[in-house]
Amino acid sequence: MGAYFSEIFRGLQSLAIGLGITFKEFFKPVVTVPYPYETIKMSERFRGHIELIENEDGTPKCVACGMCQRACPSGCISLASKSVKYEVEVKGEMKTKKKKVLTTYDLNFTTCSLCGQCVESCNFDAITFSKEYNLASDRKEDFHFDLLNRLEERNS
Amino acid sequence: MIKDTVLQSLRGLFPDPEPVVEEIVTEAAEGDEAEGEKKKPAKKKKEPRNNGVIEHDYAQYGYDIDVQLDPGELLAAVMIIDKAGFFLESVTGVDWIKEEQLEVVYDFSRYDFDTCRVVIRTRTPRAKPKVPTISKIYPGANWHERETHDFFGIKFDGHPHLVPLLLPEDADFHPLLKDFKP
Amino acid sequence: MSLTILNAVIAVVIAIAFAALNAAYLVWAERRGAGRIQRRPGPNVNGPLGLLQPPADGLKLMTKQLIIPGGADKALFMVAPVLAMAPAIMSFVTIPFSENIVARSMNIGVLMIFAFASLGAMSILLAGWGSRNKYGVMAAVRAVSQNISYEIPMLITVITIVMMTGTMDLKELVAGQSGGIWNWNLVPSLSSPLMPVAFLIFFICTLAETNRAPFDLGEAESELVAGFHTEYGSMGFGLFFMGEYANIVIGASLITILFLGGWGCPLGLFPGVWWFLLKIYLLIFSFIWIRWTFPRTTIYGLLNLSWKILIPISLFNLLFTAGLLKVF
Amino acid sequence: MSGPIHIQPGETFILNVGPQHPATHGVLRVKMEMDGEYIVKAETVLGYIHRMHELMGENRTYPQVLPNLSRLDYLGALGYTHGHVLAVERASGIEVPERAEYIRVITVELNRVASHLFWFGAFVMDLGGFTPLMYAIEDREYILDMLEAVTGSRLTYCYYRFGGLYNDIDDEFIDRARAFIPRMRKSLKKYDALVTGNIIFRKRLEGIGPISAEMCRKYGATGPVARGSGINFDVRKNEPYSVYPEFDFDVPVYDECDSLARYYVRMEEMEQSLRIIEQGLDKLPEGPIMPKKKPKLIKPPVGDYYQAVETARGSFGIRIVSDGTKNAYRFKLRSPTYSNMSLFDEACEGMMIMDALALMGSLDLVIPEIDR
Repeated sequence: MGAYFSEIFRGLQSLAIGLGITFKEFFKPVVTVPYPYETIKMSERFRGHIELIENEDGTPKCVACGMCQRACPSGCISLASKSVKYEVEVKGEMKTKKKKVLTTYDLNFTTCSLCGQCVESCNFDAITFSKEYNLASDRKEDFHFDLLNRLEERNS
Repeated sequence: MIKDTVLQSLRGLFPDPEPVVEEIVTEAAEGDEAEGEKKKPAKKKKEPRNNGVIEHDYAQYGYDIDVQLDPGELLAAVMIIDKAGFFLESVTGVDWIKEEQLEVVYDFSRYDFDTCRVVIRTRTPRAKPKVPTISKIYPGANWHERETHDFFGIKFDGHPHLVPLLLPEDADFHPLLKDFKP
Repeated sequence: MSLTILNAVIAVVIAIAFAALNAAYLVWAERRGAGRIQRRPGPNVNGPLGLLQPPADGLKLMTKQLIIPGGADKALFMVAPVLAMAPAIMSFVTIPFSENIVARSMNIGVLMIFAFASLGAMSILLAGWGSRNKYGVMAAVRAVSQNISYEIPMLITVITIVMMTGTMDLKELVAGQSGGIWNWNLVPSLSSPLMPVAFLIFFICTLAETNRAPFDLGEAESELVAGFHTEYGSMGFGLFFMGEYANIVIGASLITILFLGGWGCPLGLFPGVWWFLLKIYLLIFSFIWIRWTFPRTTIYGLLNLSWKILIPISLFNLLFTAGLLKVF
Repeated sequence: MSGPIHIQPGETFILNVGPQHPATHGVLRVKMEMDGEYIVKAETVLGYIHRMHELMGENRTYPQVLPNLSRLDYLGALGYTHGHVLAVERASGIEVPERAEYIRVITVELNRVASHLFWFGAFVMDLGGFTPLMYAIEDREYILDMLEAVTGSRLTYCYYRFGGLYNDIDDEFIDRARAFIPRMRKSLKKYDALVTGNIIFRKRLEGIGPISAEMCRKYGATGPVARGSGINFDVRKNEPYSVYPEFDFDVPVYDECDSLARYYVRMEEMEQSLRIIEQGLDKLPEGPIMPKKKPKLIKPPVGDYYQAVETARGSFGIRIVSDGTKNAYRFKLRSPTYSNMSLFDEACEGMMIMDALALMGSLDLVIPEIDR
């Protein structure tokens, strides 16, 4: 009989403790961010989708070596290049040299897993992560990024 | 040490211990090289590794005892393992397509601090893969064997419910076979 | 004659309006309250403080298609939500909000409310059975056994009070407690020393009768998906929802009338409807507070609580009070 | 509560719990044969989120598989990637700098706390209490923010590299981690008062869902499930890997075998993890985070390698059969919940559905990790 009542009493006591805790929480300030009206700043190392980095003259740093393409586990990077002849002055002479120029750099963001292997594999520091995170669309095509285009848009 | 007792009782499974023991000595001495030959017979020898017990260096391979035996002796070996108080880690397969064989690998480990990881392997012809089930001894092997059946098409003789587990119910393909084309 | 009918119609319309308004805004209050307890704001986008959320929800529910699952018993399926809402509204008719604000005063008001309240179990049973869903049937069976076993201690407690006061008229029950907090039934007196226990029992039973957490076994989201209203969408679901909240208001009103002195002020000053509303909303807040604090009980734990704890104690209380009444 | 069952022939019905059910936390399906509220027989049906990570592991080079591992278990991802890098390092004999290993341990333990926190919330939500989940998520958010600042992502980390780390931690991380420990201890006290002491909660778990030690062994259950059944097994202690031998921590073991014991184990594990983090921050050596000479291409020598680690859910094993090329010949993932879940069919027989779902919650399921 004593155990019966002590169990009831202890049970009620434990319930009261729980109620006390939620009551205290009731008066504490909210911790959420009202998302569309306020956003939080992404941390410095946040890995968004990739973005090309430009030289001082606005052209992409990328030399189209294709390392990122090979490193990508999901095969979402495709790039193309053409070789361009250009002249440089070496020891007072004009010499014609060839170099690869990036013509397209497509990122298929639908299959990208944001692992960052591409950025790591790049030996020329030509790609970086963007800080964009609220990307939403109901069309698949919106996530086929033409990074070269984006770079131009950023510069203009 | 549980390792020694298990080693002893597992060695007892092989009726003709002399050549096996010899091979163990040579293989253990040669280390990596021998392991290489055994695993990749395409390079030098065409024959797969002989049946027998090998003691391994835990630090290098992650397990202590490596047993290869015929499917017929599997249940006896698992019985020994069960008596010694091991638990079943996993069952899986490896497709050795060049040797026309499928290997079933059983991992066992222990709960106490007398650490000993045992790997039991058995090989079965690729054309008609069939090994006895151990789900009578370890009920937990039920799912693992079903999964191995899914991926490799190995028939587990006596398994109570050998239907696809991870693959769709009507799957008739075995994705982890090396000649699988999606 | 026609005037009485008109009176009755007006009373019912007011009752419906009060019930619907309360139901709608209690949902808002519940969500805001839950939000605060969980340290988030709750609905706050539509209108100031999110006050336009309930009309928006209602509009959404009304514009949705009512889907009747194949193989369901159509008649039962359609009638169940109505049965959830109608008795709740009917009960409002007899509840006195203050000395003058009462739609129809009856001398057996307590009986009438309990008669209507027991219909609530019926609607759950019909909904679960009629929707031809295994989860629904399981939930319905649970809810009915729960409602039956909690009606017993509840009624025993009410009998104790009726015995003490000698009336079944809700108005007279309140009148008997007027004058201040020391006159309330909640406060133990010489002839009824166990009244706080009776209050606690009645409170728990109200929670269980209204299917509120921690006794929401009829819904039991993590076990039975949504319980008896799994198959309901659109306004069918809306009616269940409103019925639930209307029942909560009735439960809170009953507690107020039976134990907390109705429209009387704790100090005996300015009695009136405001005191009544204050009391019921405080009680409703505590319902919300409890819901968002505790996990759900099990069905056997629930029945054990009723049959092994609440019924014996309330029976003892009844006999004890009867004895004391005889002595004093 | 398991009760006597008198099944009338033809009186049972099949209840499909899942694949879309609030209690299964994902796309798990349990086909239950029910007699009223009692379960007569249960059969778990898997594969709804099967992605064949093992085949991906064979088709991709070793570094390319790195992001896959964190997709196994999205709650405790770092533990799984840790297992992977350790396995490949063991196979190809890469030495890891001490600082990297310490940071790995700190982040793994942080992730373990985050995983257990989420489990705690979800488990109480299984039992019908919603609010503790929100409190748990608030604390977990702190960890995720911290890990995001150092790894760059919130759930599916790709932080460890063969031989070291992706990038070093900074002082800000250390400060935040130090601030986190007392905060978390305070929160744990709050959870204790709010949930552990609660009579409804205890009544629902005490003596419910017994899993005996022998059953654990037969099914290969590991992690908190085994430790709740009185088995003192923790890979961190039994087969020490990484720098765990240098830490002083206890392994909580409870003998009650019921759901409450499993709850206690996880709650205490959080405290132990905090201890490890504390020690790790104190002992954190200076130095590089990548080895000086790291092979450019990872090609482990021919062989069959196994590595077990203790993740938040139990012993995770990874077997790499290498044929000396840059792709693995066989890439086997032994996921702990797979074994833990396999005993559910037997354990829940004769239980009421609400208790069975409480038992399921106490197993700490992450479905992508079962299905792989």
